[in-house]
Order: sequence, then C-alpha cells, then structure tokens
Amino acid sequence: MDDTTATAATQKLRFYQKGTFTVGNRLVSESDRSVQASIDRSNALTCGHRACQGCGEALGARYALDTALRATGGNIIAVNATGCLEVFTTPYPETSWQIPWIHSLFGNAAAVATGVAAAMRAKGKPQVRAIAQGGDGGTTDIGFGCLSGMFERNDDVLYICYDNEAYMNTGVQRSSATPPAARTATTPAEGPEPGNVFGTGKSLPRIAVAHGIPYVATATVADLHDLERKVVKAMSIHGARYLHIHVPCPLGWGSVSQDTIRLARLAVECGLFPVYEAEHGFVTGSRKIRRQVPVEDYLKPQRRFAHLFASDEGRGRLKRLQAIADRNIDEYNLLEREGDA
Amino acid sequence: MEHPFGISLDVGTSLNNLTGSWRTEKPVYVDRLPPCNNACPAGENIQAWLFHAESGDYEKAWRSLTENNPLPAIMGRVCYHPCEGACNRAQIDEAVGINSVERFLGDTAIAKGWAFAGPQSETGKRVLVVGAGPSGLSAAYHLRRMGHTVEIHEAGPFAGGMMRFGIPKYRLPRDILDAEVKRILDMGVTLTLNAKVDNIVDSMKAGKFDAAFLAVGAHIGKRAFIPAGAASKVLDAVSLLRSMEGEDKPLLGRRVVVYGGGNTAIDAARTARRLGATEAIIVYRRTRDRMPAHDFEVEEALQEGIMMKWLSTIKRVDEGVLTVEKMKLDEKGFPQPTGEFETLEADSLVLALGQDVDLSLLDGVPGLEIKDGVVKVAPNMMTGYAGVFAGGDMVPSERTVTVAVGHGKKAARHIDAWLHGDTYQAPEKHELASIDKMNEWYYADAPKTVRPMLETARRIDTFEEIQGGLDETNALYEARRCLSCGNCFECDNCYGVCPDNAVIKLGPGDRFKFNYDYCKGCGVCAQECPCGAIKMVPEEI
Amino acid sequence: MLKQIEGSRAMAEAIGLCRPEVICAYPITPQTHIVEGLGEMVKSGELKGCEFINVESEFAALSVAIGASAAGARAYTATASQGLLYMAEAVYNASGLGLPIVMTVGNRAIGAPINIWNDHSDAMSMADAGWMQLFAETNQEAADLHIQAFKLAEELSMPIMVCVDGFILTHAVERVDIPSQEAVDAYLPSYDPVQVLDPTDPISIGAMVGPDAFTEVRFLQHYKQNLALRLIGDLAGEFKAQFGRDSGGLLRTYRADDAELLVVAMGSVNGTIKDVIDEMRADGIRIGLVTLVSFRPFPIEQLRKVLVGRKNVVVVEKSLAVGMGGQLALHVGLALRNVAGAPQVHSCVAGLGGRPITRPSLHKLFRRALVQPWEGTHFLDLNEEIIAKELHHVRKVRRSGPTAENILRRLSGSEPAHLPAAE
Amino acid sequence: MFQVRFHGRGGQGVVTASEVLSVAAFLENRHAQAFPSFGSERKGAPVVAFCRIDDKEIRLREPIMEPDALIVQDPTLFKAIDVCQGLKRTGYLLVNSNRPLHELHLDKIVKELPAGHVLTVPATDFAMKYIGRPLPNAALLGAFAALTGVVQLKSVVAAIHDAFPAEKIALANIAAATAAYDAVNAQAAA
Repeated sequence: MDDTTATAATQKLRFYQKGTFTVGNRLVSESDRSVQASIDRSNALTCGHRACQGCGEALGARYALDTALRATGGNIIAVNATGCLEVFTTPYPETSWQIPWIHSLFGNAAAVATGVAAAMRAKGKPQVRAIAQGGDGGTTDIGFGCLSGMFERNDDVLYICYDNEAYMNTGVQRSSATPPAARTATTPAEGPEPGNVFGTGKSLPRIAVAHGIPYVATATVADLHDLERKVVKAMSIHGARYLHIHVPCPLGWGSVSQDTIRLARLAVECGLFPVYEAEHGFVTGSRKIRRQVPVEDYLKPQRRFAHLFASDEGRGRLKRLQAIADRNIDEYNLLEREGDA
Repeated sequence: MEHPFGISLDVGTSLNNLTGSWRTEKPVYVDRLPPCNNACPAGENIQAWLFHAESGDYEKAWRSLTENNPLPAIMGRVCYHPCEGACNRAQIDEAVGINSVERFLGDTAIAKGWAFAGPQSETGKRVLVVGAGPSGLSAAYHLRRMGHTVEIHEAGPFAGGMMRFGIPKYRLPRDILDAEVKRILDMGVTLTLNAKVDNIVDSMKAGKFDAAFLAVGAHIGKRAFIPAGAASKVLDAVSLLRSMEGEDKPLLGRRVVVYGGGNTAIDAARTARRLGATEAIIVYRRTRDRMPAHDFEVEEALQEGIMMKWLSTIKRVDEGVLTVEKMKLDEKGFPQPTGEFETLEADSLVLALGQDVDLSLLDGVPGLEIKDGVVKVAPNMMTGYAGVFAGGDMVPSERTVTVAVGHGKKAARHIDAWLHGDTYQAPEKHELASIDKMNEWYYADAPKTVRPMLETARRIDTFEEIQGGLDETNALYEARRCLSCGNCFECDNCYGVCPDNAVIKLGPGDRFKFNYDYCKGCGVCAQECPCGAIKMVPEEI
Repeated sequence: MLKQIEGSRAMAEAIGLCRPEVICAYPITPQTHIVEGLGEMVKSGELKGCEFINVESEFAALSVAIGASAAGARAYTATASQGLLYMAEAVYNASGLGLPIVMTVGNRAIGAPINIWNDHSDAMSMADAGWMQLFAETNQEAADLHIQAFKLAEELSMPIMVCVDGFILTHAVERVDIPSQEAVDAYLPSYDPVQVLDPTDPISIGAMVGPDAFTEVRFLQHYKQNLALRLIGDLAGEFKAQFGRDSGGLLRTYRADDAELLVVAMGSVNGTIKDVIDEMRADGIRIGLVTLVSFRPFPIEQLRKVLVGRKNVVVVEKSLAVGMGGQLALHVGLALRNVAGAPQVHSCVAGLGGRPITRPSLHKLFRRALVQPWEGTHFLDLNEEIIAKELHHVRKVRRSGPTAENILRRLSGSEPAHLPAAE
Repeated sequence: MFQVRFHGRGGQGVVTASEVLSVAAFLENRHAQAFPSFGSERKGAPVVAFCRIDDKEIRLREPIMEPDALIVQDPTLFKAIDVCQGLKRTGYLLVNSNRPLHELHLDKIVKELPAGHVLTVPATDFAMKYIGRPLPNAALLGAFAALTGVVQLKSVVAAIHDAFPAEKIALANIAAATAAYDAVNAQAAA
C-alpha cells in the first residue's frame, strides 16, 4: 500500500480507491504494482499465439510465468503437457514462448519436470527452477499418476493446472474436472440426466493437500493480485507445489469472448470456485467473496448450462449446484464475517 | 544455435503470425463526458481537478478548478452541487463529495495565498462590468485573463452582491467572500463601490468602454398586497438579510412569521431565530415536497427549531396577530382556498416571495426586450443593444450563485469573441459516461465522508458557520472516490487483461495504444475497463 | 579388473563408470538387480553427482529421464517386458525428441499368460520406436555395450536400448573384466547436448509438427540410424583399441568362412550355438554362425555380404510375431531381397518364455535344415501332443477354459477339471 | 568341464552355494558360471542352482542336465522330485544328512556310481555347531572340496570370506566348511 496516505483517517483510506482491484495504478510505487502492470514485463508467452479470442488459459499462463520469471530472476524451465496451451503456442515453425520450454506427452509433465529438477541438482544449478503446466485433463486425469508421484517425493517442482473444466483441445469432451450438469461433447444436454453427472467430484487441490506438500493454492484470472502473490510465494518455497488456476474457455463454455474474466469472477463470487491456500496438509486461508451472487448469475451466460434454465427439472438441478456453492462457502469460510480482517 | 529440425524452435518466433487478421470488431480508446462535468452550471471540469487532488497535488487541482470558476471557497459552501446529484458513484454507494473537496481546495488556496496569474498580453479593450455579484466577478475574472481592461461598477457599499446581502454569515463567512473577491481584483480588475450606473449607454461613452456586461442581480423584494392594520410590523426578506450586514440589527420581536417557500424564506427564518426569536414560523401555501427550497436546508432549519405551516396563505396582518386561510391542493397540484380561517400570533411578518430586478439603468436604451421583469438575451448573452451583454439573476434563468458564475464565464467568452469581431463556438460535447458503460467491480467500497456540523444548540444563537470543512486526509479520501467516469486513469487493466499482449503501454500520462497486428478483438479489455474508456467498433470488411 | 560377479552387478558397475547424472528406477523382474546396484552406489557415495529417483511407474521412469536429458543431464533407466510396454508412449517420445537416453532392457516375455522368464518379445515390440537396439551375448559384452551405448547415443543424439537376456545373463555369476574409471573417462567424453533447456539461451522443444514437415522429421530420424550403422562399428573399434576386447559392432561371425549352413541369432543363445557348431564341425558339417548385435539399426548390407553364397540360413530367435512368424527371420529375408541365388532362409522360434534351448534340440534342428529344410516357422521343442489335445478339447467344448491352465494340468498329468478327459 | 547341480529348498542358501563355488574356481584362475533355476523364490519350495567349472571360457547357457556332481542340501527332496536325473555314471552325490546312506534308501544309486562317490555329511549339524543356524551350504562346499577335489579348501574358504561381508559370520561359515572338509577326509581315510 502507498504509505504516503496511510494516515489515521476517519475512514480506512484504500491506497487508491479506483485502483484497489485493477491491474496497475499510477499512484503506487513500481515495486507494489502487479508484474502485469509493468511496462517491461517479460511476456513469457508472447504475441502471435493461436489461442481463441478471449482465451483464459493464455492469460493465466502469462500471468503465472511472468510472475515466476520475476520471482526467480529469469531462472525457470517450463514443461508442458499436451493440450490447448501446447498446441496454440508451438505450431511448427513458430513458438510463442520466450523461456526454455519442453513438451513431451499428455500424461507425464510432472515426471518430466522432476527430471529437469534432478538435472539441475546434478549440474549444481538448483537456482534454475522447474515448472510443469497442463490443463485439467492432463492434470486430473491422464497425468494424475505422475503428478502424485512428484508430490509424494516432494520434488522441487511447481505444477500449475489451468482448469477450463474439459478437454477443449480435442473438442470439448468431459474431464474429471467438468462440473455437474455441464454440457460437453461426451455429456450432451439430452435425456433424463442432461449434461455431466452429479458425481462426487475430484478436487485436485484437496488431493494435493492430502499429500501434505509444502504449498497448495487455487487462483483465478479474475484476481491478478492474488494469483501473483501465490506464484511469488510458491517460488519462495522448495519442494512440491501445486497451483490450480480457474481459466474460462469461451469455446467450451459457450460464452462470449469478452466475458472471460467476468465469468472467472462470478465463479468465485457465487462460491462454485473457492479460492484458498494450504500449507503442509492444512488449509491456511481463503479469499473472501466480495459481492455474493447466486449461481444463476455465473451459469446463465454459459451455453453449456443453458438446459438448466429451460425446464423445471433444470431449475431443480440449479438448486443442487447452489447447494454445492453453499457447501464451499462454509467449508472454506468464504464470506467476510464481522471481526474478520 | 542450430536446432534439430522441426523438434526445437527459436523463442518468440510466433511474432510472425499477425493474429490481428482474425478480428471482426476492434477496441478503440475513447473519452466520455463525466456526468459531474455535464451537470455543473459553472462548467467546471470537475473530474480533471479531482484527478490532481487524488494524487495530493492540491495547487494543480485548484488551478485546474479555477480555469472555470474563480470562487471555489464560496462554491464549496453555497453551491447546491448538482454535480453530486449526477455522480455515477451515487449508484454504487454515495456520490463523491465534490463540493466538500472544492471547499477544501478553496480554503487551502486562501490559507496558502495562491494567486491568479495575470493575462499574457493586454488587448487594450475596455469592458465595463455592472454589478460585483457572482456573475459580474466571474465575467471580470475571465475577461481579465483574456487580457482586457475591466472595470466593475457596484452600486452597493461592498462587493459580492447577493452572496453578501442574500446569504447569511452562518453559511458563508465574510472573510472567505472578501478573500476570493480580493484575489480577482489583484489581477488588475478595478472595482468602484457605491457607483450606481444610471444609464448604461452614457456610462460606456463616458468611460470609453468597448463592451459592457450587466449583472445587477435581483434584490428588490416582491411585495404582495396584504391588508395591514396600523403598527403591524411587515418587512421583506432581502432587506432583512441585507440589514444584517449593517451596524444596527433589526428588531423582529419574539414571534416571527416568514411568508414563502424558497431558500430565502429559510434563510430569513433561520436568521430571525439567531436574532433571538423564540418562535420562527414559515408559512407556505403548498406542501413540503413542493417547496422550492433545497431539502437539506429545510432539514437544517427544522433541526434548529424552525416551525413550518403548510397549505396556508396570510390574508391579513394586525398588531401581534395574523389571519391565515387554509388551502388545499387541486388535482393539478395548485393550492385552492378552503374558506377556513385561523389566526396566528406574530410580532413581525417577513415576506420572502421572490425578488425583482432594478432595470432603471436600461431606461431609454434602444433595442432591448424586457419580459417578466428580466432582460432577454441572445444565446451569446448579448442584449438587443450591440456590445451590451447581461447575465445572472437579471436574465431568465435559475437564480443560483453557480448559474451566475457560469453566466459570467459564458458572457466573457462571447464578449471576447465579439471584441475580436468574431463569434465564440463552444467545443463539441463528448458522449455521456453513464454507469452502464462502467465496470464498478474494480472500485473499492468507500462510503462518503460526512462534513462535521456545528451542533444545533450553538447554531441557534450564533452566526458561526455551521458546516465545517474536510481535513487533508478526508479530502484526499473523498477525491479518490472519484470513478473517473469515461476517461482513462491508467489503471493498466487493458494492458494486463489482454490474452494476446496486444496493448502497448506508453508510460505515465501517455496512456496506452492497441497493437492491431495481434489484437483478435475479443473485447476483454473493453469489458474490464473500469471507467468505460474503451469502445468496441466493427471492423469495416 | 577381473571379477567373478553377477551380470546385473557387472552392468551396474559399468554404468556407474559412465558417470550418469540422473537414474530413474522402477522395479520389474529381471532388470531389478541392475538399478538396485546403482542405487547402492549412489547412496554409498561411490557414484557422485548422480540423482537416483524412485518413480511410480515405468512411464514416469522414462519421462523423468526425458526431462533430465533435455535439461542436459546424462540419463539412464532400465526396464523389461510389461514395463517396456507401459512406457511405450514415452519410448517413441524420447527418440522423437532426439534425447540420448540409455536404457537396459532385461529381456523377458510379455503376458498374458504372465511369464517372468526370458525371450525377446519386449525388445521386438519397441523395435520401431526409433531407438538403437544392441543385444549382448555375454555379461562381459553387456557391461561393455553400456559404455559404448552412452557414447553412441550422445554422438547421434538418439536413445539406445542395451538388451540383455533376463536371468540367463542378468542373474548369472561369471567372469567379467570391469574397466578402470580412467579408461572409461578416456573413452567417453562428458555429455555435450545438441539442444538443451537453458534459461540463458531459451528454446522450445517438442513443437507440434504438421504434414508440412513431419515426413522430413521422420526421414532425418531414419537417416540418423543409417549414420549409426557406421558409428557402431567405429566405436566398437575404438573400444577394442582402448580396452583390448571385441565387444559390440553390428554383427560377428563364427566359423562362417566356408560354411554352407549359417545360423543367425541374437543374445546369449549364441554361446550354446557355438558349442553345437564345434560339435557338428567335428562331425565334418560345414556350419557357421552370425551373431547379430545390432537389431536397430538393422545392418542389411553387412548381413547380405555374409549370407550371400550360402546354401541355407537358419534363424533362431526368441520372439514370435503372432500371425506372421519370426521377426528376425523376416528381417534376414529383407537382407536377401532381390538377391539372385539367395540362400534358403529357415525360421525357428525357440526359447519363448524361458524354455531352455538345449544342445540336443539345436543339433536336431540344424541337421534337419541340411536334410529336410522347412518352409514357414518351426517351433523348437513344441509339445505336439498337448497342442493336439487342447485343440481337440477346444473344438469339443465351447467353454473350454483358459488354455494356459489346461496345458499346465496336462503337463502335470491331470486333465482339465470339470471336463471328461479327451478321448 | 565339471558341472554341479545343487538341490535344496528356498532359504537354505542354495543359490549362494553355487555362486561361492564359482568364486572358488575363479580364484584358481579357472572359468566358472553359476546360475539359479530361475523363478520367483519362495521359502521352502524346491530350488535348483547350477555351477559350471572349466579351464576355458564357458559359452554354454543351457541348464545342467547331466551333472558331474549333485549337492543335495535337503534329503526330503528325494521323495518330492527325481533329484538324480541325468547324473553321470561317473558322477558324485553329496547329501546333507546325519544318517547313513542305506537309511536314505539310496542303495540303488550307490551301486550305479563309482565307489566312494556317494557321501552323506551332517552339514546342518556343523552349521548349528559353528553358525548357530541351519545353513548347511558352507559345510557342504567344504565336504564337496574333500569329496571331489575339483576345488581346494583354501579357495572355498577365500570364496566364503568374500561372500559374507560380516567377518564374524564369514569365520563361522569357514569353520563349518573346514570341519566338514576334515570329517570327509577322515571318513575316506577310515
């Protein structure tokens, strides 16, 4: 915060009331600004990539890696699982990456990153840090075994999952991160149980927490400051770390391209995507909801949920989704209560 | 180094792929008109001076403010701030306290002795300003800055016009008034007091003036015919308020009735209370919601124990007692007599039924058109007599200090143009920055700062100013509540949220530009721009 | 230094002398003793500057090696059988990315039925994955091939499998000369990658390649294997100069000069065959042997040179392409394609799932090749009686039960349960 | 070439015995090849191990089907399997037992082999005495050296010494081997 105005005022003086939640701010010192606000940010992922208009994953990847670069003084090597991010950034003969980057397979990003970290140790260059990244399919499904192994050995790897809740690269098929009722190419909005099943769900962040690794966090492209803080924290720790970033996909979600960040924000504000942190197996804190909204506000703009608004049964399912949000809200204590700082 | 073919690639090579070709819509940066600026009768560029205030540069803020209005300390007290009524923030929590920040700037300027810069060069043209009220002072200020030689002829003993004779001390302390008048005179404007202009044409000839601006105001209290018995004490509000400036204060007795529903009626009643009246009653023929007086003034009056008698007209005045007829509103909302009468004890009756203009100085001037007791003027504020302009209460308009100040500025611009033999063209107005074009998410919650008020117990027996100012922190806080509606404030959102890095940051003060080689036109920047400074427009294909 | 030592241990020591920087281990019989040995060397500090990582699967084992190799480290792993299949996707990826990983394959059969014993099915399943494949005849050669393998792989930037017969070599204790560290250092320079992940000189590795360039990428891989055809011989030569031993190379011959009948085989069975050849030569039979060391790249030219002009060729191999026959035989045929007066090629599948290949059986086989050469694929020591019974049984009973179990019961004398004995 | 086949049960150190014998031969600058009957070892199950000894390189990779000597660590195996299968007419049979041959019903095989080529030695007793655990393999190797003379006792002792990193255990096994060696020689002298 800008200490020049941190005086005892009758009201709590936000450092800049129209800059508190924005990317940058002319009144804040350079060091206090977000990495993304910096005129000389590194753009780890640069122009010319072939992501769809309004791609949340492209945004999340640049946010995370630019911050990691800043935090490590440029010493990162990235490993990418197969998926949209890999395909739209490196179609021969062009790449959009400006960092050392490798793509091996769909299911082995975590293991390849373990190998990179091991090589750096063996070569006496531990300051060079390995980051593995993949989509929800490469993370929660096919890459799960390697990820768990990397966690359990506590290898010095930061794994970042860009969660857009389905296999988008192959044409929007259902993954274990696809929310209940969501329509995908393999869970069509037809029959008595339209869209994805109301299963038990598979919370990768919680599974990561269960491994007791040093740091686990969820984040969203709708809260850059929170995301950057978490990446900086992750890079300050050695051992296995997991960051789960919610990244809307206009194509797969059936939303308009300009709504990418708005939807990410609504997902948090309705409680369906809890933003929290955990260390060594314990949840240590959560980002509070600022303006709570009903799940409808989040689901309505997405065509994959259109069927929920078309029938009474649909409205019944909406209630079940609201219940999931409500459970998150008290499980992660997402509402600001009196006395909370 | 030479890489294995196809397997490894040189970094950043995708810059060869100009994704801008995907675009069907493109974002463009726009400036929209903030509602506050739009609503200001004095045409202040409010957002612009708040911008400087929020970074703590108060002098720059003050100088920006006084580009349009030379009387911020006065405005900060007596302006009814329509800007705050229009403020978009009112739809989020509460309007920005523009008026209180303006007063803070005005007071700071007085305390620090900031002065106006004189003109760059002299034009040699002479302009006579008749009347040293807000309109006249404003015109004189602007004309002087334009390099003209300006003389003000004021009929009264002091400068300020209705600001002095119409507005009680407890709302506008006189030292503030004097300070801001002096600052204008210090620019080289000559003021002659007790110099009533009897005939404007003669005065212009005598003084070799090239143009004149008339702003004599409206200070003759309207008298309604009310049958009155001997020894009954009846006076009008304007004279009452004016006499407050002199040595011997008027004796009104213990029970005072004020007749009327405007701000002047309220001022008169509150003044009477302060002069020792135990009972001050306002009699008005309609209901509270139809009162022309501003609601906050009515509220303050009630707090001070002023009593209101709605739907009543005064039929007759006798010594110590008034006869009042009850009224009722017809379907059109007009008051109609009921024939029911009652009496009301009163030592004196103050009439606050509006003011008339003294137009004697225009007798025999050709080409003038006078209607309903005011002078008709052209859109450029010129009367029917070439070179003679008029403004303020003496022309058809809302009679407030702020409107008057606005007239002064407007007239000055036209007079200047006229003196140079051409006409003044006001610049095109931008599209209005309405709330639907904003993204309020990005603004932190920040309820309005309330200005300290003098507790009522002390109000009713002193003429101390009842409303206090803000300290620096509060002013800064309040300034920073501004949403910067419609104009980029360099929050870096567009730069940060572009998935294609297609926004180029140009550095402090230079804002941003789009890199259309790569912009895919997704529209996230426009959606996430807090202040509605980005617009999506279709690509022509 | 001469040692009487278990094959796996000898290989571990040879690999250790190559100063690997990252070793990934996942247990699967019969390769396990090798990585156990290496793990011990790393823990004890005998092997310095090396990260030993216990992973959760073979897929992860090779993936970790891929990451390590791409980041500039000398990477090693080992596997066998099902493990090699489980890492199949990564096997192709490592070669596609041109990463010089060395992997030992302790050759073992592939289930079902599950079988832990030796044959070459596993290596054959990955023969076309773009790796080099060298087969060891003895534990001495197994140790030596690893030293050559690192040099080969790194000079070509191509991964390599050193194939050693499970149990027969990995678990045999015999005389092996373990070279000195100095000698190995003199032979094997430190790893200088052609591409490396390095923040000071960033590149993107593993781009998506479309139809416009994919053929060229594959051609270049194939071309590199052709380069290997020369390099394998050269490095074996350098090795002999340095260590005074014949190890590796594309292929070797034994008493072949005047042979009318040539046997072609890979791996440890060559030893037994040599003994048989000596015995038959004593009976005046002109028989010789071609020991194939390199299966990938496959030395078509060199093999043709050796085979042309002979009467018969018997290919003895420990693998079967079900529905086709012997793969090695197919390859040998390839070497003789379009050759006028080419010898007859007789295919024999032997030693599947660890069945011993004995001298008596080989004697019979080779003599038969002389007197009544056969077409198609011959299965050495096939139990015709059991096959006949099972086929009959299957024809008679729809729900005939699991073939493997039925055969085991028959071998132990009892007939398949819940069924009347056939006939 | 001299070929030895070891019979025992999982856990009795059969494989170790074959390896130790190969090392003993190696120490005499001869070629040797030891290998187990491969499979997943389970305690108590019948286990076979092999050792070939020769003066030239051993290329043969087949299991030993016609051994020159059999070392049977557990006489109960005679009931379970055909232990003597393929044993050469000139071969040796060494059985771990404190009972005389005729009690083991081995008379038939004794007749078929040259005199003095069949022997029982109470290897387990020696093991219990010197090592304190029923591990007869060291003692049997001592006895084998005495019976066949294929390797010298000092080579066996040296090989055992290499095989057991713990000095105490090594010495105990050496003691057992030596005792068995002496016992056999004494028997032969008698």
